Amino acid sequence: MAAEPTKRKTDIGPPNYEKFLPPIIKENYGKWKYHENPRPGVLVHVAESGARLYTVRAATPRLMSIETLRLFAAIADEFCGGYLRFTSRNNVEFLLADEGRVDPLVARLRKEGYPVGGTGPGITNIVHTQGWVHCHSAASDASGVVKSLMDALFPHFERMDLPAKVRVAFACCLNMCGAVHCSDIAVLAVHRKPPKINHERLAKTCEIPSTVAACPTGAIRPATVDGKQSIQVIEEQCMFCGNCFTVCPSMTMADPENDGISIWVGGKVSNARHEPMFSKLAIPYLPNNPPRWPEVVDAVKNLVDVYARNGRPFERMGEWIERIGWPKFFKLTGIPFTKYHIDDFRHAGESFRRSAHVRQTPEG
Amino acid sequence: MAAEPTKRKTDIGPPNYEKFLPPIIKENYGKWKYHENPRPGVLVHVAESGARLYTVRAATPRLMSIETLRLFAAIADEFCGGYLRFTSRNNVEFLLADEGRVDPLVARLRKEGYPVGGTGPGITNIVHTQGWVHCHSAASDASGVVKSLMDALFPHFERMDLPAKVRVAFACCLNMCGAVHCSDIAVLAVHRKPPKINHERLAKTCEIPSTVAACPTGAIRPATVDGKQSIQVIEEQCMFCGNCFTVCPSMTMADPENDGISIWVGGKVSNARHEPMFSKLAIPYLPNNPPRWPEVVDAVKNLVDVYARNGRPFERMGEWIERIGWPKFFKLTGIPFTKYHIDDFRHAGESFRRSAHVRQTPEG
Amino acid sequence: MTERKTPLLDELETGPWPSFVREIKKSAKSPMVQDLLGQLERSYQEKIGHWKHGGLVGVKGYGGGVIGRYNDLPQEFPEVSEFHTVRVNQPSGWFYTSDALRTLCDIWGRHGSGLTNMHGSTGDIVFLGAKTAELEPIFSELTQAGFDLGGSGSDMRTPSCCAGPARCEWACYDTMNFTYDITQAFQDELHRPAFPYKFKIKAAGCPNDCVASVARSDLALIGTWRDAIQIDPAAVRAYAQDGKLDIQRDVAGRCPTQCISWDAKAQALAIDDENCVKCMHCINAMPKALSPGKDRGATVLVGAKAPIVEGALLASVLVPFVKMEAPYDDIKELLNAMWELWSEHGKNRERIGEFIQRIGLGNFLEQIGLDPAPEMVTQPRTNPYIYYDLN
Amino acid sequence: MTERKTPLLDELETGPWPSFVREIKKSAKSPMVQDLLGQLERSYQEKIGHWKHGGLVGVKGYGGGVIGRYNDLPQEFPEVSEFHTVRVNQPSGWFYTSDALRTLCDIWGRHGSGLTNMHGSTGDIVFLGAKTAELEPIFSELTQAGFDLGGSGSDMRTPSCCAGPARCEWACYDTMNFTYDITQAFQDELHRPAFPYKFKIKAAGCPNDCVASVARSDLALIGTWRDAIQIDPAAVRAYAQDGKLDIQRDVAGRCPTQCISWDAKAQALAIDDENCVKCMHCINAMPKALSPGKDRGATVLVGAKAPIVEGALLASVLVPFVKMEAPYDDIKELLNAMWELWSEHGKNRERIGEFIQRIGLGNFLEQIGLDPAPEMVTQPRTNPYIYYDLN
Ligand code: SRM
Ligand code: SRM
Ligand code: SRM
Ligand code: SRM
Ligand code: SF4
Ligand code: SF4
Ligand code: SF4
Ligand code: SF4
Ligand code: SF4
Ligand code: SF4
Ligand code: SF4
Ligand code: SF4
Repeated sequence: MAAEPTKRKTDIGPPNYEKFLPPIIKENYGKWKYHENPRPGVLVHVAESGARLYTVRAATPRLMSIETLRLFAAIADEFCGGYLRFTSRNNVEFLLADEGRVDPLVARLRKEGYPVGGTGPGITNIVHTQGWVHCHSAASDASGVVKSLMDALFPHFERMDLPAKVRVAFACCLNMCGAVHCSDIAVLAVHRKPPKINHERLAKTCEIPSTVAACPTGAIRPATVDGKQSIQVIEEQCMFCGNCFTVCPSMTMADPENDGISIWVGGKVSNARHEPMFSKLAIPYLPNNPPRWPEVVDAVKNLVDVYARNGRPFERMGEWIERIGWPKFFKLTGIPFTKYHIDDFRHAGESFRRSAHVRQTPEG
Repeated sequence: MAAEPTKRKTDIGPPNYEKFLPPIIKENYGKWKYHENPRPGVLVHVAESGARLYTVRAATPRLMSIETLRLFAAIADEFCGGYLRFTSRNNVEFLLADEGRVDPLVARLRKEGYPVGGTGPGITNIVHTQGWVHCHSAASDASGVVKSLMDALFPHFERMDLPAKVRVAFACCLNMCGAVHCSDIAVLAVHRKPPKINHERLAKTCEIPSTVAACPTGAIRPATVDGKQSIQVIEEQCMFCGNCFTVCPSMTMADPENDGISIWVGGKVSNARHEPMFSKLAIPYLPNNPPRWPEVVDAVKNLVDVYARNGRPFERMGEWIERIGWPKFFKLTGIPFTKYHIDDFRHAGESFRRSAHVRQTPEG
Repeated sequence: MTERKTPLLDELETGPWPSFVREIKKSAKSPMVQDLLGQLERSYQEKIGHWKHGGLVGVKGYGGGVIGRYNDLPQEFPEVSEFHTVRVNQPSGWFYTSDALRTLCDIWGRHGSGLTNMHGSTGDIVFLGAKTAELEPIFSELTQAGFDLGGSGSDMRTPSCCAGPARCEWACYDTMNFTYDITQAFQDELHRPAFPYKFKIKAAGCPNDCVASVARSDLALIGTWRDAIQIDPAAVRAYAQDGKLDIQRDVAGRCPTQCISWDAKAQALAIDDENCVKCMHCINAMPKALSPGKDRGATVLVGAKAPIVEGALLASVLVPFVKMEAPYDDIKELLNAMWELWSEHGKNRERIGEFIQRIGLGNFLEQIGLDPAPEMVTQPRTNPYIYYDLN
Repeated sequence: MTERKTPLLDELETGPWPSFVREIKKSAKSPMVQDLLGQLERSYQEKIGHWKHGGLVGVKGYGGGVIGRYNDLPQEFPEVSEFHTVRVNQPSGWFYTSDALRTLCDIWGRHGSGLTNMHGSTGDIVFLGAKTAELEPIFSELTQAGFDLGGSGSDMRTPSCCAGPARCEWACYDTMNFTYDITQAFQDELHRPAFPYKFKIKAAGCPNDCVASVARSDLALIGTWRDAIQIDPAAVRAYAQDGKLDIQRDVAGRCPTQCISWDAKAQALAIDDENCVKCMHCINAMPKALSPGKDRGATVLVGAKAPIVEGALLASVLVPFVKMEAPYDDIKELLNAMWELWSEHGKNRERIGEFIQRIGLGNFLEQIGLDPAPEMVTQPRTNPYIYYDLN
């Protein structure tokens, strides 16, 4: 057991990053000239000084045991003086000054089950969330869907064989902790039934005004149910967002039969070429089918395959769809266009085609 | 006096247009091959049959005495068998089969004070409304502003000397009967003070619920004012649209000191190249200064001149501005950008720049 | 009767553009017009109008066609204390013969101010300034002469159209005939307001939209085609040789979908028609070489309007393509279905474009029996607030 | 303690992608993890989660940093009846030494499940599964080791940034230092929730935005430059000769403002920098030949968020360009001004992006003392509903 601290420390903030930077980075900090991506998962950053920094990027499941972190630490000690980092998409990166150690490191990581890749025009780690592993709000599991998807998409992690980066993200409810809303392919778990209200507990557990205010569509009204102060939900006005549940535990959304997964496409974050874009609805619903969600995996693979065949170099999925038009997208992917695809929230009208610019379908 | 009709006719609808078509049109109806625009105001439509229809387009003030209509009729009889038409922008067009009559007709029209022009990349008649001549809702006069503007813009009516068509429209209140909302240059008269309420008459003249409902921003509340059923206006919520006045005569908007004119740019209707666009705010307010509104005339001339110097062939004003960007537009025109230019109605957020795509201004 | 002094208005008689003041004075023998001049000069002095609302007026059996107008200075200007507008339904494409014009002038000269608008913004012939007592006589003489009133109030407004096949090589359907047919077919809807609000129809023969239908009509019919743009290679070469037009920069370069390729050496132009959005630009630029395809019809759009109440709207695609053949039954069925739904569920003064946004385009389509199509939107929804329907 | 049977989860141990199930099992000596496996298998069978809300938990004096978690099957899985998340503030850019990592593992091994997320979506080190009693010990050992908690609840959330100058040639400011500095400067705002809702800050060194700041942060700082893109003509020629890249089609042709001209003969590239919107594409495509200008700083954007409540928002431009120099006083003043206004007038659970839309960007700017600039919008307003202020 660690000795109890003499005085309780607070508000010290994170450690200063400088302590964690390898010498080659300290020396060339802010003085990088260009980079190369000689092979998937390996980056070389060349400094004005001529110094060359090698980065080896390996996959992680994000949910990791401390045993794995100790393993990474040991590998870092063995190959690169103990210096490593994680990426904004939860991969791990080892930082080497010595080119000769790159191949052995790549081999070692693969052997340990943490394959190297994820750079360039391909598919990297899936930003995701807690799911059934830890969150009360989840309409599906996160880790399981991600594992199933990455097993299927794995060739694109190890190869840079797509027109451009394809960013895939997963969120297990509309809170979108994975910030899936601007991804090339967003996998979003959804509820499809109004909240079940526990009128017994509601008054005790929930603040009624804030519960009413939580509803984006105003579907919640205060009500007295058999004597008790409670609320009622106008079911036709409910679009199952679950925001009421977030503020009021006595309104549960989860429903084994009807929860499932929706798929969204064509979002992006970078400013490269096209401005950042939201993802748009491609498939309104697929069933929850653990442990491997085959319907979801097939749907995502289909999207990636169609894009791979039709996209042009540098063209992100959303840019490709804008070029060919949405009617063609639905035709190529074989996805039916339904009333669910037409926006009907606040700014719906902004998405209507307000011109005669129509790609016409020749007769027959 | 006309003899009283024997039986009262109703629901007969408009006369059949066929009675009014000249023989050359009847013969080549729907069989036109191409057209030319040999000179401003003169069009030649060539039919598959080889027939050539000459159109001579002359300016009208739209507000016309029957004496003028009789004059047009006489001219039509003299030059083209009595066949003429009016355009969707209120010009008059004479339809000739005989090329030889074109020049004399042009000369005659000019002599009568109805100059020929308005075709091609230039400025044609200004779509406008009633103003003080006939409407209760007007924040300015229509005919006077239009006359003052067209006198100043006249060279562009007689010459085809602009990058593309410049459609100018005028409306005397936010009802926008001129449908100015999609014009290259929209001149829109505005009120800037909340309605003055006549509580005496209100209950008698207005239906209170529909008056409350008329307000786009919910600024109107029912209220009892010294005993009488009436309404009250939350002035901070009023943006002076005048819709309440439209449904309730006892809420008057007109205000000699504060009424005036706003100027909007970059709208278009055609699908050519860019999809149709709304006009955007350029100048929030200029004073009402009859009889010739010099401030308004100067502002519009400035817009046309800057566009004439900077636009490229086929580029409508809105397309030009999109190419150079709004910051440059405000710089070139010398118009200050104010908080009024930033939308704050329903879908305001849709107009925010949601990316880092910024044309930066180099230091100094 | 003394000539009115109008120093301010007189300043508007000069200048190259035809003067509305001169027009008014041309009719100044009418006492009504004398008072109009006086009241207008007063407005120019005071910077304020002098018209006001007043009781509804009209002709027997019609709810629309006349706009009641009264002034607030009846003592000073008694002759315009009643100064109503009569809207007369124009012929398709605003074509006239001199005789027809004179007939209208005769009627209006006998019964009104003699001032007109040719035409009103909706398209009607506008008789400006009639007294209440004259309305019935005007109406009966008009109908005798074969004319009828146009729309006003919450009715179907007077439809209008571009010259189309009468005077334009690009007309993809018969705008003139369609407009005449539809106006005749819906006379009751035109004369007897029974909708939540006004409903306007405009017919444009091609996507140039010379009647601004996309901005100004609740139902816009914009001519278009489904097959390939017709190219005359010889004429293309002629443009290239003549050299006034930079085909690469100004034609291919301005195609919104970049679906034109220009081979400068071969002086040949190729179009990827699958990606052509029928914008008309290349055809506009090279009218002798290019023209719309042969399989023609119209795109039907719905819901354009000015700002009041919820903000201005452009029309949006309702039917990507429809053949436009008389008697236009599909359009008439569509109109009846929309009107029925809107009349039942629309709020007072809610235009159909606002109504659709309130109930949702998806629901609207379902109600009127149209299938959703991706052509109706610029993109599918981005927000996850989906009303899944599990029943 | 009996090994749990997890047939469904076991199926997720196969396949090329590293398996979270194997990770969980690596820590399975912990009884908590045994029960976690059991409960998770149960969820896989039943297709439903078994976690629920519960009383707030945390460490003394802090309002944030811990997410309370309880299960609804305490009888079956007592060891995870309390299974809280501890958010530990990561170092800038997620850089570590092996020693630092081991220290974290030691602490977490002693007091929790031994399961982590490296990292959470906001950027924190996430310790997954602690009992209430362990929270204080974890905290004191972390602080002894030089680590502190991250944010949760209605506070400033843990800021994060891209590797920036540490590992990228395109960093236009020091994202690592800025993030460290701002996190230290606002410790109170981070640990003691006092805002209407959460407030996230993300720092990206250039417009590629490798931390998705434009989509995921209430305040996004995106590196950019004001002067000309730096061009190395020799390197440009090298790309042309090497021939793998079609410079006309894939570089110039994809420039969003078409401000690049490529002279294939001279193998020279020219940029009209006045119209460059700093999108990074050409630089991304030719990293050896092009680089951002020398006069560097950041564009400040505000208001990104996920859908709840009013719909998702991307961040929008608040300051078109700001120099980013320590101690970043202007950014700190801006933050204080925004927080003050938002804290006073924001509704409960109203993100600042929603707040700005509710009160109007123009008013917001006025309140925090910034001048309106056309760079903040894609276009000026189109609706005429202007709140003229004549007082
Ligand atoms: C390591 C990391 C930043 C970090 O501090 O962690 C990073 C590093 C680099 N990014 Fe990134 N990006 C990283 C996340 C992102 C993100 C954020 C995200 O995905 O959530 C984006 C925005 C994605 C989007 O637009 O949706 C991102 C958009 C880019 C782009 C723009 C790509 C495009 O065309 O849109 C570039 C430029 C390029 O790829 O040529 C870029 C380029 C780069 C470069 C080449 C920058 C450099 O010179 O070092 C780095 C290697 C690229 C590569 O992986 O192929 N990076 N990059 C992140 C690695 C994530 C991972 O493990 O795979
Ligand atoms: C006569 C008229 C239709 C009618 O039935 O009355 C008409 C007639 C023609 N229009 Fe139009 N347009 C007429 C109003 C319009 C309108 C409506 C409006 O302005 O309110 C528009 C939409 C304007 C807008 O986009 O805001 C319109 C947008 C066009 C365009 C597209 C221009 C563009 O590049 O955006 C063309 C194509 C062209 O000019 O090359 C066009 C082309 C033509 C052609 C060449 C068609 C033809 O082959 O006959 C006709 C002569 C053009 C000219 O005047 O230069 N017409 N044209 C209208 C004349 C109005 C006037 O008196 O000046
Ligand atoms: C006469 C005319 C203007 C003109 O000088 O040409 C006109 C005149 C009036 N319009 Fe209009 N509108 C006229 C075309 C339009 C147009 C343009 C169009 O139809 O293409 C519009 C915009 C398009 C649209 O419909 O949205 C238009 C949008 C309005 C509105 C706003 C409607 C809306 O939904 O935003 C009102 C207010 C209302 O309906 O209560 C309005 C109301 C009025 C009233 C009746 C004022 C009132 O509140 O009673 C005006 C009577 C003026 C008078 O004293 O004669 N007028 N009005 C046009 C009809 C002549 C004709 O029949 O040909
Ligand atoms: C742990 C984490 C997901 C993960 O697996 O990484 C997470 C987990 C939760 N988020 Fe989140 N959010 C996490 C990053 C995000 C992000 C992404 C980001 O920060 O870049 C977003 C979208 C961006 C944004 O902030 O808008 C996000 C948007 C939300 C929302 C919706 C907020 C909104 O305004 O739309 C909620 C609902 C709420 O705040 O009540 C939420 C609420 C929650 C709660 C606290 C659920 C709840 O109602 O109590 C989750 C606790 C799960 C658990 O049991 O541990 N979480 N949350 C992320 C924080 C880890 C970390 O600190 O690093
Ligand atoms: S997305 Fe929803 S379910 Fe998933 S972690 Fe976030 S709040 Fe929980
Ligand atoms: S789930 Fe969403 S829409 Fe339905 S009641 Fe709850 S908050 Fe309202
Ligand atoms: S725009 Fe307004 S003032 Fe002008 S005619 Fe129409 S309603 Fe009357
Ligand atoms: S003028 Fe417009 S905003 Fe003001 S009270 Fe009347 S309806 Fe409301
Ligand atoms: S809309 Fe088309 S068809 Fe009609 S006149 Fe204009 S160009 Fe010709
Ligand atoms: S009509 Fe328009 S979209 Fe079609 S090819 Fe011509 S320019 Fe391109
Ligand atoms: S955001 Fe820009 S500076 Fe930061 S890592 Fe990505 S490319 Fe480099
Ligand atoms: S950075 Fe983007 S906008 Fe600027 S020149 Fe390069 S490609 Fe064009």
